[in-house]
Amino acid sequence: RPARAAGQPTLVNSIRSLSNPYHATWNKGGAAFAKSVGADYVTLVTEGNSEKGIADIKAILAKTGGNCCINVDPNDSPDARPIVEACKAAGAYVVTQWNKPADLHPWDFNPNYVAHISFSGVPYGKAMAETLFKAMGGKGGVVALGGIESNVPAIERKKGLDQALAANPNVKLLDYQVANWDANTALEKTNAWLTKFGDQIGGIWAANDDMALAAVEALRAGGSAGKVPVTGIDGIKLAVESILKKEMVGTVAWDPYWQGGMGLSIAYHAKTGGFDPTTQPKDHREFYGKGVIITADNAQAFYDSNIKAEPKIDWNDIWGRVNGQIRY
Amino acid sequence: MSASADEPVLAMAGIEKSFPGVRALKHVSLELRPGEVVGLVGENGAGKSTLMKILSGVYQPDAGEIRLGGRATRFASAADANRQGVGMVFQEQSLLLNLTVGENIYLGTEAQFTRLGLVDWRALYASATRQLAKVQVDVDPRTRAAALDFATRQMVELAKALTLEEHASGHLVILLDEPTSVLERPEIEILFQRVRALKARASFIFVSHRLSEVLELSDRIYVMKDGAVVAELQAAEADVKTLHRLMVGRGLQAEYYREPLQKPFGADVVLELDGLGRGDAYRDVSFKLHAGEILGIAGVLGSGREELTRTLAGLRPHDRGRLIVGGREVRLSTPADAVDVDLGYVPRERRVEGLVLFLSVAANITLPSLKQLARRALIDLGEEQRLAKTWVERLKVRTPGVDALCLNLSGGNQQKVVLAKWLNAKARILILDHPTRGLDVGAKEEVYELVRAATGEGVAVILTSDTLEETIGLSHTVIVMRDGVVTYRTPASPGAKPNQVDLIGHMV
Amino acid sequence: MRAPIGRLEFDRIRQWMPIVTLVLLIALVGAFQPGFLEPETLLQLASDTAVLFVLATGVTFVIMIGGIDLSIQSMASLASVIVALTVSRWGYAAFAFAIAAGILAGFLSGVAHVRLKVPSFIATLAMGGVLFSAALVLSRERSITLQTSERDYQTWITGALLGVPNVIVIALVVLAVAHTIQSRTRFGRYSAAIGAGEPAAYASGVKVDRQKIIALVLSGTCAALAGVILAGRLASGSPTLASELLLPSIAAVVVGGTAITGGVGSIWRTLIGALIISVVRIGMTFVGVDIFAQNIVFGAVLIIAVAVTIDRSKIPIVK
Amino acid sequence: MTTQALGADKKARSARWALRRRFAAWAPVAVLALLCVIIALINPNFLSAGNFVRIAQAAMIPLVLGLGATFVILMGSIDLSVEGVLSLSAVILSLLVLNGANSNDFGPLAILPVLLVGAAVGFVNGVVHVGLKTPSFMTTLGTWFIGVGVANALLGGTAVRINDPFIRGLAIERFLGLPWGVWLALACLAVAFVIQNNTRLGRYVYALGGGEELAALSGIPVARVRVLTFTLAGVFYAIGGILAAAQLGLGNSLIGNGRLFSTITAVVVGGTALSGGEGSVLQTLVGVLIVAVLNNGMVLADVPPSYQIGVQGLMIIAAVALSIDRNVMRIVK
Ligand SMILES: Nc1ncnc2c1ncn2[C@@H]1O[C@H](COP(=O)(O)OP(=O)(O)OP(=O)(O)O)[C@@H](O)[C@H]1O
Ligand SMILES: Nc1ncnc2c1ncn2[C@@H]1O[C@H](COP(=O)(O)OP(=O)(O)OP(=O)(O)O)[C@@H](O)[C@H]1O
Ligand SMILES: [Mg+2]
Ligand SMILES: [Mg+2]
Repeated sequence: RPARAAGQPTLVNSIRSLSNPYHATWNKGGAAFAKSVGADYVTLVTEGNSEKGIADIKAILAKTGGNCCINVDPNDSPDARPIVEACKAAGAYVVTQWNKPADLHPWDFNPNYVAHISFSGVPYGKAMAETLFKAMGGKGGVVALGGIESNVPAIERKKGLDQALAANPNVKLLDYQVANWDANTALEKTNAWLTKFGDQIGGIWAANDDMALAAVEALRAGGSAGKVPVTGIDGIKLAVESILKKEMVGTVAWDPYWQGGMGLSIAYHAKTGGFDPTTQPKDHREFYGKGVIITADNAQAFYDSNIKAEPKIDWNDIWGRVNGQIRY
Repeated sequence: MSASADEPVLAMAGIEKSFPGVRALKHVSLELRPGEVVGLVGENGAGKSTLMKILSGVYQPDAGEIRLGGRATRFASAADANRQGVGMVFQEQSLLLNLTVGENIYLGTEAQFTRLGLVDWRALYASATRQLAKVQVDVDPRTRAAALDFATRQMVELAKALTLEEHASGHLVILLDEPTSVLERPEIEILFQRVRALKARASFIFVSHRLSEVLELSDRIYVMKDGAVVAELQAAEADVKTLHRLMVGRGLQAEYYREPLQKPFGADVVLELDGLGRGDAYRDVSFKLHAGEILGIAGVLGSGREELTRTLAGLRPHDRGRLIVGGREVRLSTPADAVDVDLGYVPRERRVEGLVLFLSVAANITLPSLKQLARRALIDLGEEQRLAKTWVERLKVRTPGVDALCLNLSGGNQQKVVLAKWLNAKARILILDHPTRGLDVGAKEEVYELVRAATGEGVAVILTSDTLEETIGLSHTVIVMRDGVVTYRTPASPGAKPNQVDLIGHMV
Repeated sequence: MRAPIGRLEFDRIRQWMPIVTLVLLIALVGAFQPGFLEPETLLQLASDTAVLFVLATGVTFVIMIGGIDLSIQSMASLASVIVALTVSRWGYAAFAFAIAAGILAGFLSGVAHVRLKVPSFIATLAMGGVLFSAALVLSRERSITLQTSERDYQTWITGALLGVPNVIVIALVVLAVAHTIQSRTRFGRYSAAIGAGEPAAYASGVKVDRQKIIALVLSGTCAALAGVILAGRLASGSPTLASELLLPSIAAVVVGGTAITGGVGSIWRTLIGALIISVVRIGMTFVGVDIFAQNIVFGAVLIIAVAVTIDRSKIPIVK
Repeated sequence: MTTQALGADKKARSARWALRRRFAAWAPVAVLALLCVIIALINPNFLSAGNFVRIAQAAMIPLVLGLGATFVILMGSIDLSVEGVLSLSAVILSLLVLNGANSNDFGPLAILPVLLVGAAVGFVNGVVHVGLKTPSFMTTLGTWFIGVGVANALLGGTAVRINDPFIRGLAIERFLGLPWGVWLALACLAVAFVIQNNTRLGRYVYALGGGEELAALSGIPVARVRVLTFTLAGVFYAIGGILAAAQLGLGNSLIGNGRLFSTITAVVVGGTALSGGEGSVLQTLVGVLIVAVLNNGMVLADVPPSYQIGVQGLMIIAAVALSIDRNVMRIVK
């Protein structure tokens, strides 16, 4: 198929990899939206390699002659700039999520850089911490598993945790370890903790679900799964199931399905004249999305509506989940 | 296979073998009768090893027929040849140094000791001990091969070949490719005894550059030249001179060691050892070496002469006494230090320490003296080629070209490249560690000539050699070592050469 | 026994296999997507290969000598951090600092390798860890984006020279210099000798230890340069900026036909190797290979490519 | 006369060698002990029984992977397909046993096909490497990508929870205080040890590592040995995959992440030479323990996260530097 100058734009999702549940769901959302408008859909993966991610996007731009809408979760915040610049140069429309430099703004690249969506880690990191402390009865020691140190979300979520700790003097942070978002590492760290702190550990806070689930397994091997509360973030299937099994007490669902589809939808509508980005208020160009806090109370409901069934999302309700402008 | 006296055990007809750029064997035919020892002689590169390797299944012939016990056959692999009763002792050391002696002896034939897939090591080592006893080598088969000296390794290889006796039935063919080149006389005796003793069960092909040995052991002798068999004669009717003429194409010079060319050496001392010692290897060794002098060191294994040469090469620094090169006291803790003071080392282990086999001839020749070729930090490749070519010409190295890998040169030609390397580096002192090992008589003469020429220009030489004869013939001065100390020292100028017997007296 | 025509001819043909492979691959992708063959696409591809190539060049020196350098990716990241931290205050000197760090790191792992006799695999793996920690601490675990003013210092990387992106020019300079070092200097010759037969090289008076250190220093330098380029292209520095670049770099070297066991290889082979890797990767995006199939195709093509490119006549035994 | 002289001399030499080698073999153990002492001094909890169990748990997977890798490395080759095979087998296992994604429930039977898959990948490694004469480095790098790719395609990126009691039991149920997984790993060690010391394959692996041409001259079926060894390694990786799946209770194509370098590191730290011919599976056990203890101690000793990787690196250098015998390892690459 030759690169088409006009006609339906190609819809592109650029994500870290398809081997983690979070981005796999993201990809499903993207495919669903593309289907709803009958456009070609392409997935690009960075495999954690910034150079590759950017090169792939440039390749797509070249291939489609710029006639495409790109929804990208940059591998690392620096990547956003060259990506946006490339899209601007090629006349493609781009939406970024999660990572971007603070001084890179959509309105500086009108109209191509349509919007940046993020989820403030702070309030949700805090919310999870509080859920955890509640489950612990407001006192005791906690250990925390962090994500890759230079990642913005990792930093923000940790910040949220710290705030919650400040607010709950009876809860003590025994130790904070970096497990790179990775289950194997998390398992090792948790094991070491069980040695070091034994039953001082009243709860485990993890910056994402993969690490949280690993922590649960470490506990299980020690026979204390379900006794020590654990929280994660991301809202992947297994985490929600664990909440139902009372082995985890909370997680936050960003709804990657929505992220994957809506990011494209925003770019798509901007390109096809659905709305004019240049006239949009700043809180439509750089905004926080809504995350769903999942605890034992709403876990079942969320499971049935979002995981068992294909989520129903109105792709035209573009600003439905705007949750305030991003503050740096 | 039952073999009547006249019917050959092994017959090869019209064997052809070519390697990229080389026709190594040209229509070679050869016969081996029951209980016979056939000598095979020829210049370096004549094709002896190639022929042996074809017989032992390592190479496949391009053309020709091999008949074993009258039946046409082919050796698909070394293992296959082994099964059919053909065993070989390879020219280059072929023990695996990271395995034990016993493991080496039965490598590839452990099947006989394997029950339910598990190797019965006790049994294996037991019979390994028996094999070693055969060649009268007194080492524990559980020793790692790396711990053995060359001669012992060679004997182990022989023991390995002799295992055929045990597991192959019928009449055997055993190929010996220069098995004696690293052996001292006493060990050679043992080897020859074994061979004679085995004649009832096996026939041998014996390759060597020591013509006297060939005459001594063989019944019949084939002479090869440039990949073809040029003569076949009864050992009884042959002598060194005839063999030599057939091999080289010209007569053997009366003055083998070029003694007339031996000039009296200069007065100035280039190297002085003063009470030198290292560990329990050797102690208070003292001597002076003068410009143009050839100093031969005689001594049996363990006499310390090997370690001493390694010290002078910078591989085993001394820990006692003084070592003075060109007036400066030095400690050679790496070969680089030795090269810096113009010492050149021609090692025994040619293929390991002598040459980078996977580098071109030219690159090897210029390796130690690359500095001279560097113009503004860049190597002058044109000059390098020119140099390499002149050396290849001068030393008559048989090679497809100076860009060919040393890997593919025959043993003798490789040695010439090593010599070229140091002559090109303008070494003032040459440490010749068994320099003519594996060289054919022709090549040997050329080497002697080169050494003489070098000494004529004031290069001093320290020589340890395979044969006393050579040591005596070549040296101005001979010192004898035993158990780490110098036991005897004698001048060896032309006419006044010492005789072997009294040297041996001081060796053992 | 002269007249080596046969062999030399054959060698001459084999020499060209890597390039042939590369051209075939490009043609293949072009056949599916003519757009791929347009000059700007190819220029783009070339500039996206620059960093990979520079990294791979460094490793080539180490692999030639029979070792390996696993610290390059951390070194590159650290370099980017150093640039990002210092460029505002020191301007162009920042790049010098980064390169200096590369040289130092290479030297240290070199010394650890030869003096402590620790395998280069371990020495550089460990050095990689140290460098990564350093990057984390220096950057306070954040990725540092360059301000507009600071970005002006990067134009020598981001700019273009008569339509050719500067990164390509830089890469070509690296190619020229590295190739000269490798094929014309004593170090180059010594490293080949050590890689092909260390004992003989050693016994011929080659200062083995020194060559090994030089090789690692060169590798560190290239890694640092790669980091500098990355910092320019991504207008920032981050302790994870170069992550996932290690294996592709080594793969580039091997796909080019350099023996992982050392002794045989060259820089231009590495260049071809790096290009082959980029072409396959980008090519798959262009052709639109299903995302789930991409890893599989990539793996298969790598194997086939190396099967064609390595020159077995010079490689002892393929291990 | 002379022969006796020789004999004596040789006896002395070989005695020296034996000593030296024995030392070389034990040095890593000494290092390990030293490491334990240091950590115990910093944090006595290290010595708690519970912690030994956890170290055992942490070590079981690296050990099994290391065993496979050891054989390949002894042979002088390298195998990068660890993560590929591990992920693939974990994923396949998770899909065959009682799981959260489909209705399969083959229980323990599922292990067989998984092992076969591991063997198959290893076999392909060997055959391609030998057949196409491609360096093992590249061949296995390729199969690594392919393995992960297939695992990915099978699951479409999702993670599958494993509910099979038998599999989960490997990580949870205990016998004599240790999880069954640890016993399985030890069983693998025993098997590997026997293969290494008491079978022809084991000897041939060393022979190839010591010098391939020479091995061929002795009539060793080089190609077959290579293929067999890679196949064997594949099986060990598959077992590693089963244990990983059991430990995390799920199958996912990321499950192999980071396993390759930790595996090779453990092997090399144990003192097995990447150039081949020198080393053993027991040394790998020591290497694995050194690394596991290091990771464990890192946390117990309150090393700040950002410094951990660096400190670990330095410790590993120290460990190897202390345990390498410079005289045996003249040439170090
Ligand atoms: N593997 C090989 N590849 C290419 N050429 C080879 C190879 N092996 C031997 N040759 C060439 O074949 C010829 C015969 O070599 P061969 O080793 O048989 O000679 P030789 O009689 O054994 O010499 P020497 O007495 O020095 O051992 C030589 O010219 C050598 O260069
Ligand atoms: N016998 C040998 N064969 C091959 N290479 C060797 C040998 N001995 C040493 N080398 C190489 O040379 C390098 C230096 O050798 P060696 O360790 O003997 O010198 P050094 O200890 O570095 O210097 P010094 O002995 O003066 O302190 C080593 O890295 C090793 O690779
Ligand atoms: Mg020969
Ligand atoms: Mg030393």
